[in-house]
Amino acid sequence: MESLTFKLEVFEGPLDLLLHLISKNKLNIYDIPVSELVDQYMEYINQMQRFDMDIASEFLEMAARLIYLKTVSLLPKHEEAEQLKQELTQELIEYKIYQEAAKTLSQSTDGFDTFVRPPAQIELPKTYQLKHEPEALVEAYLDAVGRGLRKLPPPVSVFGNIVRRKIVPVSAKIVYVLRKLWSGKKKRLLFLFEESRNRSDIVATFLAVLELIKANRVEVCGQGENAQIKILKERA
Amino acid sequence: MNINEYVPAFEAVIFASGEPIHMDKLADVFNIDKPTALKILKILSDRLDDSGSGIKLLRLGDSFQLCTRTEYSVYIRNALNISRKTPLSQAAFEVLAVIAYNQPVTRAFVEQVRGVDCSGVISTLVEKELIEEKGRLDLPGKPLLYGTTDVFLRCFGLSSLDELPPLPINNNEGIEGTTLIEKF
Amino acid sequence: MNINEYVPAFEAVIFASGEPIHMDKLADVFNIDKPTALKILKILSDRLDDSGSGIKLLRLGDSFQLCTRTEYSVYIRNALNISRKTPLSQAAFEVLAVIAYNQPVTRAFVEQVRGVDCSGVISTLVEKELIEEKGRLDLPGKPLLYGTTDVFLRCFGLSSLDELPPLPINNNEGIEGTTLIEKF
Repeated sequence: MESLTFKLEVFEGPLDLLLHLISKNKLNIYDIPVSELVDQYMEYINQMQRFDMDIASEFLEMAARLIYLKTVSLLPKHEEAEQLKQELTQELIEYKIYQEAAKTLSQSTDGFDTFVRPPAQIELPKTYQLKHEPEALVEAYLDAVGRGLRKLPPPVSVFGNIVRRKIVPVSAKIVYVLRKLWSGKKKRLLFLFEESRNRSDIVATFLAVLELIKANRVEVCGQGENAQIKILKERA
Repeated sequence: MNINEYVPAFEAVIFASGEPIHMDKLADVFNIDKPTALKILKILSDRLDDSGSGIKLLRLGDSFQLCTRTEYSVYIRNALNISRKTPLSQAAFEVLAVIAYNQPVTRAFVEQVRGVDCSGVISTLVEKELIEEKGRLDLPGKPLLYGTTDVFLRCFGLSSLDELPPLPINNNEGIEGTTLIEKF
Repeated sequence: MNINEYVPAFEAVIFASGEPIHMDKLADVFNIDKPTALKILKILSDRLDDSGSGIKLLRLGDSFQLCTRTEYSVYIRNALNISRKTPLSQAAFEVLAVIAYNQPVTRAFVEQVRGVDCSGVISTLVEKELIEEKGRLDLPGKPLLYGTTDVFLRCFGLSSLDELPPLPINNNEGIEGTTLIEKF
């Protein structure tokens, strides 16, 4: 195969790279010669590796996809290959359309050369004056949480099975923690673990603390070994 | 009140508002109908153009805003110490194009078209006020929807989204001599 | 450049500045002497007065600012007040809900829940007096804590936070937890 001579350009993503290879080698985008394209794509990925560049996972995903496509293309009956190739073609064409639209857009800015002025400073009460049903809050809350859910720590119930297999029930530890803190004085967080005999004991105590924090029964502040815990009686 | 008497009043309100102000609001404040409001806005716009003002009236959809003429941007940047905005990256223009032509869209849609993660670019565009949240899609996870803003229209010299140049789908130049339209 | 050509450029700079801008600064930006700058400012002021503009040039000491003419202040008040009557955006509702149910919370918490930057929305909510600062968290960086206000309670017809409608997640944690997991 003819070796690639282009300088290692940076591409927006695998589709950008593929389009580059297609136009550079004057390939027909509607009937991509799969094995040629795959070889060139892999060559580029290898070069990226050689230059120690961080390869975004998307590039590797595409590599896997291309190799699979190349493999099924070698099979005697390759309807699947046709299907996959068509999908890829569609994606490439769609992306190409937006790339061109982006180019047009970039040429049509006013260069961000118009300026506006901030609103006049008029003494007006900005206090919100409309009324809403409180239920609107619940809906909004669920919408908000739905979005970020994957980033939040998993709900405690996820740990249900893990904990059940252990000997120490979390509920017992909740009582234990509350009792230890009942005096209302701030205690070191580690203090709660001093009596722990084994790992499951520690885990259960820790889960109990998490549960209590969630229920607003205790407050933990500070960090590391100096973290402190305190019971919140007024909310209890 | 004679129609011409409204013109300076409109100008004052639009000036004070700073942000784009909707035609309906103007009609409402002055207790006039929309065609009349539009007529007044036209007179105001013409007067600003003809009197050699450094300011012009911008139409953004059905909203109106006063802004400076581009030819004075150098002086304004100089006086206000605004450095020339770094032009948007290619990635940003691509994301902007996908959003502009398909809005409202989710991040997932944009990422599907581009084949790469776009979260960073999207937050930059939100920060630059070129796009904004437009509610959520009623699907599991309720993904956020994004659309372009008035600032987008202003920065690209558009009065409304209808003025976006058509997508280059039936562009004869096509790819490798084939017109794209044939394939769709 | 002819002296008259400076006029719209001056107007544009003073317009974009918003705040009063000093004569020296103007002279500096345009690289002209102060008497000339003053002459230009005089021409601009006269033109605004004579062309029946709703805007006038205000002199404050040696600084200049564009502002609306007092006779239109009623309309301006009206117009800007209407904008106070626009309901909260979806984003604002969500941020408000997250704060209401978890207060006092930091901005970082809200952003983690929503997965997007919320600084703009939070300052809007503070401005509308629906939330307020409630001290700082004892963590590195001492992040601000936010909580809801009396205006918030009034807005949702609550007499205290105890009356917040319960979240389904608290009612039946186990079941809700399972359904949430199944979604993914």
